[in-house]
Amino acid sequence: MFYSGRIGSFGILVLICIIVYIRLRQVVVGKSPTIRRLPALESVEEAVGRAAEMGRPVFFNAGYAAGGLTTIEAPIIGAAMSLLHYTARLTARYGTGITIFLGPINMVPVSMDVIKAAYTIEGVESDYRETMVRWLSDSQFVYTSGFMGACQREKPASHVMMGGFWYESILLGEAGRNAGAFTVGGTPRQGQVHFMVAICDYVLIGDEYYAAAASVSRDPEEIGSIWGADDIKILILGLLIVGSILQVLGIDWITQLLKL
Amino acid sequence: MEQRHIIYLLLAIMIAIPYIQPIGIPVETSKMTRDFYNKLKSLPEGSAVVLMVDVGLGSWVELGPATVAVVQHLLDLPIKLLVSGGSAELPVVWEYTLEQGNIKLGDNKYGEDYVVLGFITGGEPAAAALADNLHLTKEDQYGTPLEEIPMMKDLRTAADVKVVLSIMAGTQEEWYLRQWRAPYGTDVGIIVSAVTTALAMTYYVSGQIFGMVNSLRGGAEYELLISKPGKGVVGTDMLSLSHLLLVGLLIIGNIQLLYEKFSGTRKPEEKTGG
Amino acid sequence: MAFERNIGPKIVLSITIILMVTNYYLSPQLFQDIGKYIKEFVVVIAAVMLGLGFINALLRDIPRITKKEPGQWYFSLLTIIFIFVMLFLCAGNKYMPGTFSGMYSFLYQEVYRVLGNAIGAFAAFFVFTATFRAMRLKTLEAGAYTISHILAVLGNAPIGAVIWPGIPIIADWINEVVVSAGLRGFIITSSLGGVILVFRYVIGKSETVLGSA
Amino acid sequence: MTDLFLGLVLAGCTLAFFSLLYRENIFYRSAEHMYIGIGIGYILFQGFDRVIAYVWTPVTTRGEWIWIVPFILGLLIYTRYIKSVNWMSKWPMALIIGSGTGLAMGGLVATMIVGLIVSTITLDFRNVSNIVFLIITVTGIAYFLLTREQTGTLGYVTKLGRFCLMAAFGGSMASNVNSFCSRLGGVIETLVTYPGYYMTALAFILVLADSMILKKK
Repeated sequence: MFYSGRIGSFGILVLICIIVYIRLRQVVVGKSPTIRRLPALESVEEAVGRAAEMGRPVFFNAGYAAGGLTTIEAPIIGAAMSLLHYTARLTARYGTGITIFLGPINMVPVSMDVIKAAYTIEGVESDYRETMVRWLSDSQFVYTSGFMGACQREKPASHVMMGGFWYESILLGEAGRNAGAFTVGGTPRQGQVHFMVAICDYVLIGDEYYAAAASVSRDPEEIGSIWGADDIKILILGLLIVGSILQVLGIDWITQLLKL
Repeated sequence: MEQRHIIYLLLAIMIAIPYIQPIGIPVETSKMTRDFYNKLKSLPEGSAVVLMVDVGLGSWVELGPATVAVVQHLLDLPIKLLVSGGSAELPVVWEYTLEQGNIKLGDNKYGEDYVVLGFITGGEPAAAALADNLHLTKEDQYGTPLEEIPMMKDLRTAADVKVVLSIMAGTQEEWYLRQWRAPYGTDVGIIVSAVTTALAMTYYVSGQIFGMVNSLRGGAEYELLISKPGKGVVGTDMLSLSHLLLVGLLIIGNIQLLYEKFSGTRKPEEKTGG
Repeated sequence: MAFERNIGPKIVLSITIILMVTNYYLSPQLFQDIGKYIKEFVVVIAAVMLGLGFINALLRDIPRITKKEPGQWYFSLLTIIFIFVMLFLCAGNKYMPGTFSGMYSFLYQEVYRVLGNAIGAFAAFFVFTATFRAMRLKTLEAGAYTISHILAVLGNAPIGAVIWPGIPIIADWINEVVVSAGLRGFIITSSLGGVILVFRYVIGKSETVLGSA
Repeated sequence: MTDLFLGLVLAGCTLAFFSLLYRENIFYRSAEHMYIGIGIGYILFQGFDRVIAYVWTPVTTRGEWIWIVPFILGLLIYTRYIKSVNWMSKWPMALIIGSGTGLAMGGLVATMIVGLIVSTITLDFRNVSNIVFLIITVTGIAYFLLTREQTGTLGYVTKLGRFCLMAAFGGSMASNVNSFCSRLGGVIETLVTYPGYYMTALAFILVLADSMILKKK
């Protein structure tokens, strides 16, 4: 029935789902965890406020993400869409307008719906423009060159970079900085986070990115998933420490269990 | 003339020097390149190797020398080579490899020793679909149906393939670990852009990947392994000069910081990463 | 009305995810075939969707041309022209090989390639200015960030071994231990975040990506 | 003749993009808009070509009618421009999002969580480096605990975790610098050798002239 070598990870997957589901239910009935402060998430409002003061646009990037929603980067884009929704609601409230630059084509319809929904919820659906979503091409470098030119021409006041960046993170980020943009970033991708730390004024690294997306998503009880994630991290820490000690003592039933 | 313009100019000059006048700083061969080379050399006769081109021409500059060296090595070995890939620019990259690298085909015949399948878009699902069915594209890059190609007769799924190689600049190695090595046991080797070497290193260190040719430097090493020096070797001089410049800039930047701290003329605090 | 607009798509999303997970974990041929068909269906849908981008590009550039937006309309015209030139040349290259193949190889294999290389090369310029600005020994963490970067950079180039034979050894140790271990903790937790987000989609919390206005 | 002409045109295109390093100008803007046009045109044709290869050929030659289903699902996405039925576009989008996220849910747990835990536990801890490896991994994970205040002992652990993460970022960034410089090297090679250096000289003259004119203003 099962592929050999994957039963262990299927067990872990089910365990993750159970723990998260319990925590979600707890939040629905009123108990809620205290989430550590995420300065980068709070600075998004500061970025949009700065754009309103200076009367210049807000640019948003979700990255090339290896081709978008059909790839394993889909969860990263799902979270990016929550953060786009949060940013779009702020720009609707402050009236600065927002422009998201896109590579992968399958992100175009989702981005349009997300921004339109944000503007509708804020009651200014008339301000929504289809051209707020700029698709440049599925090719990573064409998308990058279009953004770099737009940065120099339109001089954005703020640049929010949240998503699955690949080679282009340094290009998009530095192009924004050269145009004087206040840059807030975030990515769970280990290949690009070191650039975001160098470029951005505030950055969400790793799981902070998913936690930020959960805390601003449209279903308020999704905060419970951060709580569940912490429980699983403690479980993983236990597995690592106990597993290593047992391994040194020659007892390896933990690894056998995981490798089942 | 802002500070950044000065840095751009300095970098351009330091990189241009070796191309005008090569210096010849010595290059050692790293373990991961030798592992890659030895694995291919040790393949039994007639075993099938799939070369996946997962980068476009944009990466040719960095991965070209390594690609040319590996393809020349594969064609010299008595193996069956299948070329496919996730990049829409596969046909162009393949012609470029043969043309720019002036690859010697020797007695390799198309359709018997090597074949170029069409590219497959769609990321990991497509790589998985190709593993399940090597005849996924139904016809090769030049339009001839795969059924008529002699070497494709007994090559049905990834189980018939000994080694899959990926020329990559992202995290494609995980596609092949998950969709080729896990289910079918095909060994995975990669020609990788230095951008993603650190990530792929975890899989090489844990033994899931048998070898890695790491960008231009790896290309220079592989050229020396098959004793056919080319663009890779010149490139490593350029790496030395540009990296020396970067370290110099970082040191100057921090001396500037210490000078400001002690002479009390500190600029307003710049927010660093949160 | 809420079913077609909101609940239906969410159910399709949940079921697709569950089927893809079964395709990964369960070996019976049924689950493999379902997974195979989903994967190949998505490849076709992704191809059919490309026209949407065409409309998005036209919606952006055509008004700029018709309204003669100063300083921009002739550039937008340039884009539209090259879209059709490229479409025509690609069709010619595939279906009528030989006609205009010189123009196709010039535009795609030379100009498009060279422009891609140029954008790729920007990264070197930008990484130099970004690290020069960011890598200052202001805090303990910034110090770790800077020192390990300098050592690893020197280790990556042959010059490192020339300066001091110890550098490549330290650089390799940094790469194999510090980078691998640091990123391992990072990968495990961020992958966990991704899996939990997908679980929220399975139980229907996909309001943002599929929710109606 | 054509090699000289081709070399000059290609060097011109490269310098048109590099001119953005100086400032945004007409050369960059025209190269950019041409590049976007070529990019969109090429990708659109690839989409058309894929539809022919994956739908039209199998249906007409082998009668596999199944491929009509994804074709129609793909067309549904265009309904988002028709107000009354734009909800139809959500159904194929659900399938697309589901395929990627479903793939991630399977793959991530097996290789990126369990796989990495197992390969960390089974390290040979007689070697000191592997003990340091475990400590860095554990403190790195501890740093990402988000619902507990980082004070007391957890404070020290997360501080060490953050320190190691930043060291790891510094180290992994170095391999990127290596790759970027390699790419720039290949491009600059075309600008400092025949026939590219003619265009490079021309570009420098233009930049000097332009900066003098701007200084006068």
